[in-house]
Amino acid sequence: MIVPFGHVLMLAGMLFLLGVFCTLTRRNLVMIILGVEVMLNAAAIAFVGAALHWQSLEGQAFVLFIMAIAATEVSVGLALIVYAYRRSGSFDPSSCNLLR
Amino acid sequence: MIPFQAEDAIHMTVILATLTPLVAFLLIMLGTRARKNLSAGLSLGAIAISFGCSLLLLARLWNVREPLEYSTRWVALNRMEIPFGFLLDPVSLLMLSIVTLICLLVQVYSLGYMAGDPGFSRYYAFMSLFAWAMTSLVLSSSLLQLFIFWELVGLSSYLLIGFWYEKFSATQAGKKAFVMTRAGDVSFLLGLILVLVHVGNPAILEMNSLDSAGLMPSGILTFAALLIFGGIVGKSAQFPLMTWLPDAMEGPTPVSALLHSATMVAAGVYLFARLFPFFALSPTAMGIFLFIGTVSMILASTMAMVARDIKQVWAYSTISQLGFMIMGLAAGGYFAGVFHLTTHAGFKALLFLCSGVFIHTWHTNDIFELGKGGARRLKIPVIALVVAAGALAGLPPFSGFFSKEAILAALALSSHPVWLAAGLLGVFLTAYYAFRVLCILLFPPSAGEEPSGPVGGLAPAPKGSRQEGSSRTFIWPLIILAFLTLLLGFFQGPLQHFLLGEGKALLVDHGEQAGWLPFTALFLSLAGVGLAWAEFGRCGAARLSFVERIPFLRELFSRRWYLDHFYHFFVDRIVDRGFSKLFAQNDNRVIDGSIEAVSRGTLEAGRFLAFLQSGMIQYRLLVSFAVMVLLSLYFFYRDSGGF
Amino acid sequence: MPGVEIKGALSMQIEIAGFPYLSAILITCVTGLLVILLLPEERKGEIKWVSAGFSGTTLLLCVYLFFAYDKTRGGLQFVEKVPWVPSLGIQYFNAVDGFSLPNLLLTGIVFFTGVLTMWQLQERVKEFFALYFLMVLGVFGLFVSMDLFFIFVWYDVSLFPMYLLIAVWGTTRKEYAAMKLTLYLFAGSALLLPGMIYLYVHSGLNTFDITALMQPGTFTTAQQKFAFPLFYVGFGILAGVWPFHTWSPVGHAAAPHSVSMVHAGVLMKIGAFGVLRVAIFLCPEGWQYWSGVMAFLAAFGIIYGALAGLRQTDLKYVIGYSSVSHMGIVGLGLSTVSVEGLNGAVFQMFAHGIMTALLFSAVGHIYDRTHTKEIGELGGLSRVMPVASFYFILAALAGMGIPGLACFWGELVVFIAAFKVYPVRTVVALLALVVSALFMLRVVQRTFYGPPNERYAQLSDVSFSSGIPRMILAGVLLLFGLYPALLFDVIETASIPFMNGLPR
Amino acid sequence: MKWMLFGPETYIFLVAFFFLILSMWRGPHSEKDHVLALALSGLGVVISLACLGAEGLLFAGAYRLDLFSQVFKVALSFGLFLIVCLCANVEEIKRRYRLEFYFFLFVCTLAMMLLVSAQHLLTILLALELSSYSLYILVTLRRDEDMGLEAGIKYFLTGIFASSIMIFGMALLYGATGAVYLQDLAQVLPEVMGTPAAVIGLLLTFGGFFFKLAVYPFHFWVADTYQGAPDQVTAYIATASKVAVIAVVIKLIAAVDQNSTYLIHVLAVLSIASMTLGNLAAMVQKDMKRLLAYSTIAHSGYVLIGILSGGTAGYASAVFYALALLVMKFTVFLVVVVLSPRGKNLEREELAGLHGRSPLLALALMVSIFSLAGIPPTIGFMGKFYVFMGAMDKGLFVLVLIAMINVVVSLYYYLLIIKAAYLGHSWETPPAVHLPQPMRWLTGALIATMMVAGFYPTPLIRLSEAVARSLM
Repeated sequence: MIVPFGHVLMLAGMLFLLGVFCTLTRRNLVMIILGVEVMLNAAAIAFVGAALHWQSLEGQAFVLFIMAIAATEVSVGLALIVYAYRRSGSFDPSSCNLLR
Repeated sequence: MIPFQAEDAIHMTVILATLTPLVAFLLIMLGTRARKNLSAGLSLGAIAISFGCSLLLLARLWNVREPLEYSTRWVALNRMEIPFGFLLDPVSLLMLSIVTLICLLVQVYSLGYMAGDPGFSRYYAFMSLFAWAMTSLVLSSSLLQLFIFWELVGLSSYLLIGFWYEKFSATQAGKKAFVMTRAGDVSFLLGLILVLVHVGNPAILEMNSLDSAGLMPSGILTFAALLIFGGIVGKSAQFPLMTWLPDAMEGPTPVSALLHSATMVAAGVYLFARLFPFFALSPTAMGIFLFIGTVSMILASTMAMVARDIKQVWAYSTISQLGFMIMGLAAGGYFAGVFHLTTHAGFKALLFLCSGVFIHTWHTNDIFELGKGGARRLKIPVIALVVAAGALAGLPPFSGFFSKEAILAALALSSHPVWLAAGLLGVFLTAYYAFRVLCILLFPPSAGEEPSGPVGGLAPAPKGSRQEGSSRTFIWPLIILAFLTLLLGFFQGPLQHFLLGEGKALLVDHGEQAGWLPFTALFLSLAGVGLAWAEFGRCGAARLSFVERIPFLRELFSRRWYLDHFYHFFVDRIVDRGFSKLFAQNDNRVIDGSIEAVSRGTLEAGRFLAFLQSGMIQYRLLVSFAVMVLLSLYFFYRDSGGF
Repeated sequence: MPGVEIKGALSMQIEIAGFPYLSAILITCVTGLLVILLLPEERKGEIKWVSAGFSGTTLLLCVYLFFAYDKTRGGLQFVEKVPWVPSLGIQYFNAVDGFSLPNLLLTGIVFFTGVLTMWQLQERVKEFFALYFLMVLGVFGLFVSMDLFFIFVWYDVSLFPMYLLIAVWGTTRKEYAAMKLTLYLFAGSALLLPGMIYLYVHSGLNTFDITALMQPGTFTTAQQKFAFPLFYVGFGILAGVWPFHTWSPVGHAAAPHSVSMVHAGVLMKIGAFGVLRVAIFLCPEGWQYWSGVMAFLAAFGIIYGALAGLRQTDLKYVIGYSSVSHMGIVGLGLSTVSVEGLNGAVFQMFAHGIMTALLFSAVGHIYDRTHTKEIGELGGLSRVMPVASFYFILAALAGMGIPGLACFWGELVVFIAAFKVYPVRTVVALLALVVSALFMLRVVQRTFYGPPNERYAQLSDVSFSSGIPRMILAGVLLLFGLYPALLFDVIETASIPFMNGLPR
Repeated sequence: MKWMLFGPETYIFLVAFFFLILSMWRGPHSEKDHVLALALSGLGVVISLACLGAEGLLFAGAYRLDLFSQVFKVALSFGLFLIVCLCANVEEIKRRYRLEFYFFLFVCTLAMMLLVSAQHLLTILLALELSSYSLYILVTLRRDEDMGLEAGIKYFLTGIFASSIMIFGMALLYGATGAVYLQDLAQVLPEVMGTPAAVIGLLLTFGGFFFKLAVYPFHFWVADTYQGAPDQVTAYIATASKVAVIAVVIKLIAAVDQNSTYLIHVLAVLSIASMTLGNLAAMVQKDMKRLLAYSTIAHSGYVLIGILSGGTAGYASAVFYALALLVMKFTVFLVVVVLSPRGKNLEREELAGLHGRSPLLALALMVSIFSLAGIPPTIGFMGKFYVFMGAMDKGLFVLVLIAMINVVVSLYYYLLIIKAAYLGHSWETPPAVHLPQPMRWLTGALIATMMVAGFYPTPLIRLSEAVARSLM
């Protein structure tokens, strides 16, 4: 393996933190979902690296399923958000304040 | 100890003597409250049987020297056994006879006095309860048993003082009497426990057998004696627990005659006599008793000098005479004390019963008004009153003279002449206030001569009530008691023989009596009588006592030396508004307050947390993430040796 | 690890000697409860008769047990042992000894008289008696159980119906009082449960059987010193130990009469009994270690309760504070570490239970008629209802410790025992006798004496039938006051062997 | 033959599929659908019971059948059945979605069943996601769209955030150990327990489950979702879904727990935080479902105590607690569902006068509430007791003490509910509640179960122990 596993993890970790940052700071429902997508991708990178590290295919399988999950997430999430946008006319997460 | 044997005739007699009043009490309470005559009959019958039995016992055991003790196990605890039994010895037999006799006479007297009262049956029930408790107290064989009946006597006293429960002052007086004697009783109980802890079984004979000195260190013994004496102080209304007795006069007059002069209050002195050898083990304690007796006697006499209420005068006089007895006993005059107890029971009951006749007739307690009302027209009561007052003042040939002489003789032998001087002063004061009352009653001022009497004299009593006043149930007890008062003094010799036996002189050798003493005492008595006559009796007298001319003393005496003020202050300010308020508020503010604070705080915390929960989505995600990060950091922290 | 295998050679088999009387008591309660639940709400009369019948049956069983107990043999009798949850070492283990027997009798008496006291109830009768039975079921269970787990279960069973009983049928500030009382008492159980499991785990015996756990050497001294306060405070809250007593006046004042009767009469005994059965039995060394503190709290509680009661204006508050004071006497007895102390304490539990039940029963009658408990509004009741007044005064006299009534003996024996060990604390406690006399008499004077109040002039006195519960209680009070040996002999069968078995 | 082992899952899958087809085939028919769902879910219980004894490994060891999984499958199908019992009249879901509602309910149950048997990280992940997504949609189905939507969005966002954290954690775990099967993990982990990657991976992996379990700090969705979701869905989340998650957390921790004090500390902290927060916040709630949501958080904390105690006893206690929760939570929700005013949430004060309107429901509420509060002799008490025993065995005295204090705090709001039901007098007395006869029997049976199992828990404890042993 050319790239050491540690470096892959580092990359994944940074990407993960970026995703978290996006999720936590952007006041937009779509961007939150995007941030989560980035986090998922970070996990996928880590899986790929680990799969290489351990020389097993299970990590790769994980990546495939993560992609599927991400797709589901976007479809369900966007459906919800679009629905919400139609009702409230905003993507602002702070408009979700009915329940307390 | 002799175990119970059913065939023992004496024993059966004792049981009969004590238990019949209880049976009467229970029967009246349970069944015959509605039927007054039956109730009174039951009660009278019971006490008559009791009296008969006690006479029988007295006769049977007149010459028996060894005390008889019967007892049975009542409660047995691991290391403590509480026996129940009777102790028959001269003192208890004598006391038993006095108690039953006066009980009987007073109950007969009450037939007339209480007639028509709605609580007639209840009255006789309580009287029976008292008779039972008192006789059992007298015959108790152990100190614990004595304490139990001591309390019951207090209870019946409470019930009888507050007999007219709709009258505020009566209930107040009952409460006061109970609580003040209770204070003494707690001290008694403590002393009892102290004895119990050290000696084990507080049988009276064992306590008296002088072995206790070996079992208890002398300091503890003195302490125990003092604590037990506390009970005596409470019950016999000695200084400083004396003020309940005058208030107790709120009860019906026969009750005052029976409980609060002749018998119940004398129980304190009786206890002293009962445990005389035990107390005598501690000279220090005896010295203190002497002091307290003296103080009580003087204080009460001074109070009696200014009182206007006839029953109050006799109440103070009771305190003073009880103090006198205690002086005698504490000075070592065992016989003198008991003898005075006996004579005092007779003449004091007589005084009260006579006063009762006046009160019943004129419905007032004020001596001036009674005098104006014409008290002297009631011949027999007046004669009896004179006899009794003479006895009280210590004039021969009445019984009081002999017993007082005995006590003074004992005092003369005590360590310091000051006690004798105090005793003599007491004699003077007693004679003065006794005859002050007599003079006021017998020689009312003629019209227009009244300087300080109450405004608006009393209308002369209607004929009917006067008729009632001299009815037979009133008269016979008076006559019997008057004769007793006349004669009892001459039985000093036999009594002394009975009580002390031969060669069993207790501490005081009566042979060395100073010759001048009787004459001095008699002179002082006569001086007191003379002074009273001069101030209240003779024609044109000012009807103002020498004490009343000094405002300070008058105030001091008539306010009972401010003792009540002190108690009032104590109860009201320190107990009620002090500790009680403090504790009640502590409950409300501190304990409940802190609990309230905790619960309120919890609730507020919940509100705050719930508020935090409703934040925007991203804040929540941030918290989730941050906590996970912190938990991960904890791993590194821990790993680096933090834990 | 608990639950894996059974350690030790403890017998885990059914062991029932003769007819299971103790279970019979419990089953009677349960049956009564079910029957009441099945009766329709409208048939109030039947519900009351059913309650009286079942509670009367339990009373008879208790009386039978009291006299059938073999005093010469002593120890645990009427043993019923059935494995319940074997893997956790829980047994259904019922037995009585000299400590529980008086309490059992007390519960029977108060239970029955309590039902009779509530005869006038019209509102939600069915629910009331159902909850009442449930509460008493817990009390009975606790007194007969010898299994730590079941003791806890019964403890809570007896407590939680209290909430509704007070909150629904109560009077003064009832909802506040109910909540306060329930939380207070369950806070106690929050200490009990950890303590209980702590002992279970550290015994290594895998059993909750008290007889097994109390064997000397089961717990180290340090463990006992640690566990004792948990139980003492946990149960002590229910026993009204100062300073955890403030639920008691509030709760008693708010509760309906018969609940007050059971509560002050029996439930507070549960607390004291729990201290005895659990804390003292299982942690005797902890007991000896902490006894000084116990004595202090008890003595202070005695005088404190009496003094604080002096200022109360509500009849039931007064009784509540007097209960605090009297339960302090029980605590003082327990703190002496002596046979006499235990004797006196258990006797006082019994006596106080009867006395306070009588007080509440009498107050209940008065409240039913006058609809007030404020002392200031009452007065002169003696004229209107002499019999009701008589019972109250009798109970008040018992509370003051008048000889001839049962409380005297408890107090006397406790004070004697305590004086030997803690003279100063006992003297302080003894002063309370004066204060309690003062405040009891004050209440009697203001409520019953004085000129009769016209407002109450036409009120009826206790009729014979409604006087029955009070008659029973007064009779018991007198019986044990005149012949205390009846009770002391039973208690001694437990206290002497127990103290002899203690390591000194 | 092996397919028989897969019986319950296959059956539930077929039923779900059937409902999918049905939803396309014809429009909804409320009553018929309900009876159908009731019958089918009832049959599901029977089939799960029939497969109780199944044991074996499926799909190359990714799927394991043992007593543990089968008992939980029974519990799940039973939970499903109970929930379907409540669906006689799902007012809060539009008529046209009713069939989809059943479809998602069955799919979710299927996912849960897969979850309790899954042995491979990937299987676990997939099962978890499947159940989550079904729930996201179920929550949003509410007729009151604002509420349902908001609940759905909040649930969804928290969920995907937690699951992405979990996936990243799995990646780290996989990176550190190279193992994806739980049994392999159990073998490899002790060696690498000291490395940050493994530990943090583990922690993050648990994050996803904590989200499902509603443990602090992933509890934020609970209150809003419970409040916003249709009552039946809330009941489902609170009962069946919780049971499955508890099972999987037990399984995971049993696999990886090598007596690591770090893990115990973390779990203890989370447990204390959950109970305290849940109980404190519940005290001030007015909405019944929101109140129950906070109480759920607290209960998750109690369950964690059992799980972190470890050992057969600890896991057995957690299993017991899960089963107890199923019954008692369901009973409360039964009352809530029956009493909920049309289209609105039930307020605590609206319980007023319940004892008069329906004594049976009031009794059910009281017993279940006391059970939740942990007062003997109810099943809830036994659960707490059992859990505490395990913790004390580990020497966690302080934890037990804190938990008990929490119990007292929780008593406050539980008593308020009872007070409302038994004391409150509403101004206009609502009519008596009409309860169909079968529901009466169900309610009675639930009450009896809670009481009897609380007083004589031995069979249930035996079962829990057997379940826990099969796990080890």
